[in-house]
Amino acid sequence: MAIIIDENTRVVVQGLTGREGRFHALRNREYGTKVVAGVTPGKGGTDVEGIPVFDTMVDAVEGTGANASIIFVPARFAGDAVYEAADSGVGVIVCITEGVPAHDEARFVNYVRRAYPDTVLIGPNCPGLISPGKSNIGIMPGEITLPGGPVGLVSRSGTLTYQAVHELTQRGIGQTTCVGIGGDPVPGTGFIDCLSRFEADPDTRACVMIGEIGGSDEETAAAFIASEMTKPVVAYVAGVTAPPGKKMGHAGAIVSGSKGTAAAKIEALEKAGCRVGRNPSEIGELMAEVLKSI
Amino acid sequence: MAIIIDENTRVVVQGLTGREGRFHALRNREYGTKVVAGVTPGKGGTDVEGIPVFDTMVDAVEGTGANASIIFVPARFAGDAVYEAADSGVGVIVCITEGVPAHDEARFVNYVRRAYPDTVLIGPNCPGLISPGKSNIGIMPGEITLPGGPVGLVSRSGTLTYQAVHELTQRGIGQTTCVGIGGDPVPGTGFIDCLSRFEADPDTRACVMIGEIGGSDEETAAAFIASEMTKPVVAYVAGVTAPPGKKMGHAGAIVSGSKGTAAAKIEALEKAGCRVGRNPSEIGELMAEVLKSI
Amino acid sequence: MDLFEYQGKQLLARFGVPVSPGEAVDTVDDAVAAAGRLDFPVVVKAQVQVGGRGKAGGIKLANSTDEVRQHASNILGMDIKGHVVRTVWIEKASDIAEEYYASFTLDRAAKKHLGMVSAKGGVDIEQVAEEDPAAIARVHIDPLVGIEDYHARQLVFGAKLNPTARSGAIAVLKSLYRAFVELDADLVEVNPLILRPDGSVHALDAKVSLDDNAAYRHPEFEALRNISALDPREQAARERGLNYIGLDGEVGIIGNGAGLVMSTLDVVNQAGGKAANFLDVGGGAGAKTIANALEVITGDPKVRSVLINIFGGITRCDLVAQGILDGFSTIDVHVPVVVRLDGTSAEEGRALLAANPRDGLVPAATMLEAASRAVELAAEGAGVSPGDTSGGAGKSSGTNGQGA
Amino acid sequence: MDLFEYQGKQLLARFGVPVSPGEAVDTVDDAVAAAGRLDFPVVVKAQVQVGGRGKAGGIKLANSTDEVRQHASNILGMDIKGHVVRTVWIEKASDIAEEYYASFTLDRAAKKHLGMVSAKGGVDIEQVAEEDPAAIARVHIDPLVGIEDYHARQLVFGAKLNPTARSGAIAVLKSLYRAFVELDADLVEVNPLILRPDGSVHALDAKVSLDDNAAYRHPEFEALRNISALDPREQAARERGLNYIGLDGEVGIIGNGAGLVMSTLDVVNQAGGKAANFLDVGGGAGAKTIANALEVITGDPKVRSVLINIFGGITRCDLVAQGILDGFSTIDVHVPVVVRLDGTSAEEGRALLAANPRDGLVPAATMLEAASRAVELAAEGAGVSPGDTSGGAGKSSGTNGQGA
Repeated sequence: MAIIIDENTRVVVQGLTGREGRFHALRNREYGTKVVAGVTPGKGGTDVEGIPVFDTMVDAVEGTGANASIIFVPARFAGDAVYEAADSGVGVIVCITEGVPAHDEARFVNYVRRAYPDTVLIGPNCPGLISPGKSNIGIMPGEITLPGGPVGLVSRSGTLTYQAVHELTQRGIGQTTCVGIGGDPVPGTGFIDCLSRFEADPDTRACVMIGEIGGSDEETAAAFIASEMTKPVVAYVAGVTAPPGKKMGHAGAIVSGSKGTAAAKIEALEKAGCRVGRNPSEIGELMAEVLKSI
Repeated sequence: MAIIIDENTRVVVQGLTGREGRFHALRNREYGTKVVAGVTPGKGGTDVEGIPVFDTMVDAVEGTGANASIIFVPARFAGDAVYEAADSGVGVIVCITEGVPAHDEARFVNYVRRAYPDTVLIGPNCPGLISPGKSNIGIMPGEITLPGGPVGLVSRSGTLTYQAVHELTQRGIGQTTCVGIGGDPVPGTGFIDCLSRFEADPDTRACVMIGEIGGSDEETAAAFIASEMTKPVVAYVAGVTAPPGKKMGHAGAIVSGSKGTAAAKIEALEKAGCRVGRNPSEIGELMAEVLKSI
Repeated sequence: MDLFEYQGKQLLARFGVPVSPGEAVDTVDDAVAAAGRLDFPVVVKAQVQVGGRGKAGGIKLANSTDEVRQHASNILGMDIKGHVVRTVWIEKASDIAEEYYASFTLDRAAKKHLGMVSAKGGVDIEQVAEEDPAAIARVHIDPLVGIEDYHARQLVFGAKLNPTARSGAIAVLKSLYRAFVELDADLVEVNPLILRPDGSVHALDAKVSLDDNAAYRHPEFEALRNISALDPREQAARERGLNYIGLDGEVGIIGNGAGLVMSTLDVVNQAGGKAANFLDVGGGAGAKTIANALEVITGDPKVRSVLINIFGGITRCDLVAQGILDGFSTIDVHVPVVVRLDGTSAEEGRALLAANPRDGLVPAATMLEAASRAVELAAEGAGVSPGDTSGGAGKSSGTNGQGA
Repeated sequence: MDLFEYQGKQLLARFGVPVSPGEAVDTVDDAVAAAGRLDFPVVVKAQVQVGGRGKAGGIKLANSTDEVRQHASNILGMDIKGHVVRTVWIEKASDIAEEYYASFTLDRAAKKHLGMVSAKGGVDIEQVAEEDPAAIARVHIDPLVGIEDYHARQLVFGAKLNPTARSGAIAVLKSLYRAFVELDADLVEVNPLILRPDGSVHALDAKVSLDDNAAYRHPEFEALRNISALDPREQAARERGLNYIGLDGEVGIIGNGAGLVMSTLDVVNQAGGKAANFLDVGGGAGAKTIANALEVITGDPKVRSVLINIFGGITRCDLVAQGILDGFSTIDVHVPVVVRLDGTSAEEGRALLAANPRDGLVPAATMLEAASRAVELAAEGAGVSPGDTSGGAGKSSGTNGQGA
């Protein structure tokens, strides 16, 4: 099993006819993902390498039975695309787009959570997610993953996620699902959403959680791990040497007050019983140890 | 038993120090309602006939353990009062205020439904509700009701509700709860919300539903009655002779298209198996017959 | 509050909805002068708040000053379904390639805003809704979110508008929605919304209905209120702050609460009579309000009897009784007044009336009895028996027998 | 983007937040002239984006032209915690009865807007938060609903502000919130918000941080960007569209993705070195971007070695390799460059580098090996061994041994 997406996931690509949308949609399809439709207003009726294009999400969902969407539209149209996806009834929305204004994000994330409590919004500003061997929705390189579990991975970072997956795969440790939740101020899906799904997933035996400086999501997740998780969690937090108070590319990565430093996060996670790696390589090493012990 | 409110309901009065708020709060308290607090910004620390006044709803709820509120503030402040009540955590909000702009109403009703799915908002522009012998929250004359059931009553109209309750009481038929949902375009609570609660309430054996021209709420309720209600429903619809397309005081009472006429509503209710009275008196007569037959 | 086309267009234009230049005028001379400032051809359009103006001859194209004069003379003063035309709107004529329909209103059932667009515009949209519902694209908009581009796209693509019209229609829809929300409108409707040969999208008509409850935050509403269009009885009632609608019957009605008043109308009808009006004194009416109501009702020459039906909640029946007595003292009450009081302070009210009998003041114990008596008295006043009143639906029914 | 006090105040004033009249000036003469236009007493305030200006002597009251001249001379050019004062704000002085704190920001955990008010203003609010958290009233605002009066009331009553200040503070809070939302601000903060003896409430300072992601819909943002305040390296990077932050070390860093770059900084630190910068080329960087990044990094005189750490996702490693080779061809790469490529097209990229060897171009197989090599090479360039670099945290650690 896997969480959120699997072989039954049928994806619409919002912005399929754009450069990035087309590139990643075809790459996802090549991986085995069921990419069933695209949406580009005004291009309904055409196709991209056999993928039919519709004018609206409603048409795409009606026409193809899609149950997920991935968004590649420019930042100024991302909010519109998320609302459209949510209202079309798909259960999973993956918003890759980066640079979305935080106020827009705060609005549409609250809208989706409230109006469609069962819909999973991942991102914005995220690499997407992959259930190895089943479905890859996003921009992660599928070839670095290893199907079959037993590790579920959740990460606020993009390329650091690849690095971590790579470390696992190189040691022969497979993954159930790897979720890049993105580092924006108001991610649609957080650590806890994913950890609780991993906890409930019978094929996931252990988790990797990758955080970074800024906010207090790692601390909150640590509290959840301590009280709710029976499965072991290996963690890593980037930004130990980042200068405080400077933005490091992610809007989210601002050290705020006493919480938010990498040191505080590592401490909280260790207190919650996590093994915390000092660098990405140690994620793989620690996970290998953990798996031997359970 | 009763629905929505009972002897454990503890009410805050928003706008207690105003003329209407004071009059009805004292009247409700005299009836036996637990009126535990009032809210008037800037008058915190004072009291109205022994009812303590607070500056904010949060203070009132913290200070008195209130779990319901009734709103008597002027129309332009009603939205603010509803949001404040909802955020304060009370589970029942009764908004008596009439003249609330429809666009405000549409926003706060959606907010309460989404953000607090378990909170019951009654009104605006409604007479409130009464569980005879237990609690009276609103402006209904408690003395016309008869405690002990077995009838649950729900009505879009104000004084017509009194008339209907009066007809029941005069025939010795008691009520579990009488809810005046109000005739505004976007009522917080509708017929179906109340009917489904009556269906689940063991002490309610039959229902009275009072509708009027405009909208399609009666038709939708008829479909619900046909498919979900096991308890008999006696109905009445006002406005058979109302000229089509004219506003009859209630913003809601606009005949719109083929639906919305009293004739269409009566037909739908009769098809759904309801006995429909031709005038308020017949509500009492029909209910007496119905109760004999079950 | 329903606006005239010209008022609606001027409001919509503020929000960026493209409308034609024009002028609203009340006289033929002003119509000719306005046409001269606009360039021919122009359209002369009757300003009445009722559909079917075109079929009734209330919309005419004019290619010359003579034609403007001729059409304006015909249309001003014209009676369209009971509405007398007092104003015409002279507008620059538009070339029309296609006609669409567009509107925003509130969907009570869904508790959301509802946008509707159809490629079948320029006709009776209710007929389209019945005969070909699929021809109307509908989209719900969450009032807390407001319109996003995709809502407009879904309407435009869903209605299969001409691709040429798409971007123009999307822009108009966004402006129209903004007007709907910011004006606190119950309805904004453009029918027809036209595609012009040059590809632009343009509002050729406008129906805007404003929410009176929001008037306090729109000082501009007051100027839009067209007092002259009101029934003189409605005008008198408005001046006294009463919620009144004039009807055609002979039994004047005063009640508290819209539902109870509507029900009273129905019961009067069942008793073989016909109501002269709807008058809701609202909650908490005092003596002064009741006396005012009595004054407005008895001022209506068609009224042969008055039925006062009060069920007290906030309203105190003793104050109502006092108001009735005050009315009898200060105004000429020349028709019988049947009074039914129940609820808050009813006993005190009834006692007050009993202690102060007046000619023509008839107490009644129940709503049905009151209706029967009022219908009987109206018929007596008119010199006919209840069953004969032309307004009655012929259902004099058994309710008559239920009187005290 | 963080604004200076004077920029923030001017923006907040647009939304109705009351601020004192004032002028921003760059020279002592202009300061004197501005004070002359304002009326004494005035306050001379250093414009730097760092707290603790007052304690550092950057805020002074002046009662005369002489005093303005003296204070402006002292403050202009002053170094406050590494920030050189280039601008002073001359403002009419205010009488202060009480000092409060007010702000709006986004609470990431709650996914809502957070308003905070304290009666303990004018001091370090983070200290108040730690020592007396109850002294800060907090209220969450749903972003889809926005501020309602009760939010403001809850803040004002919750913080137990002086009753005299209530209505003024409520008005300021509503304006401040509107500014927060309409400006697309990450933060609006007024500390102190003052109560004046006349009962009015007034913003005596302003900290506004704008969301760069929203710049596309705020053309005015560009004018507020203070280029001169930037590190010259950051300026060069900005001109090339690179996400760069200057640091103090000797190992230049280029990576893709903020998380990976931060992790690279950490690993360099663990290897006993210190990063000279943070540079994220972002997703999908092509050869040109990589060459540009190399140019910016090697232009930094402190840099002794460069570490390029790429894990390809959207980014293709073959294009990165090409960009590195292009950089070596077009610019003077005078320091060793360690390159680690993994992910999309990594084999092609590595092959390309292997086929085109360059002096000082050092391939590495893993991130840890790359970090160790870069630290070693930087130390060699500086003539010291890794353990000696003063910047290193002394943790040269076992990671060195993990190299290829």
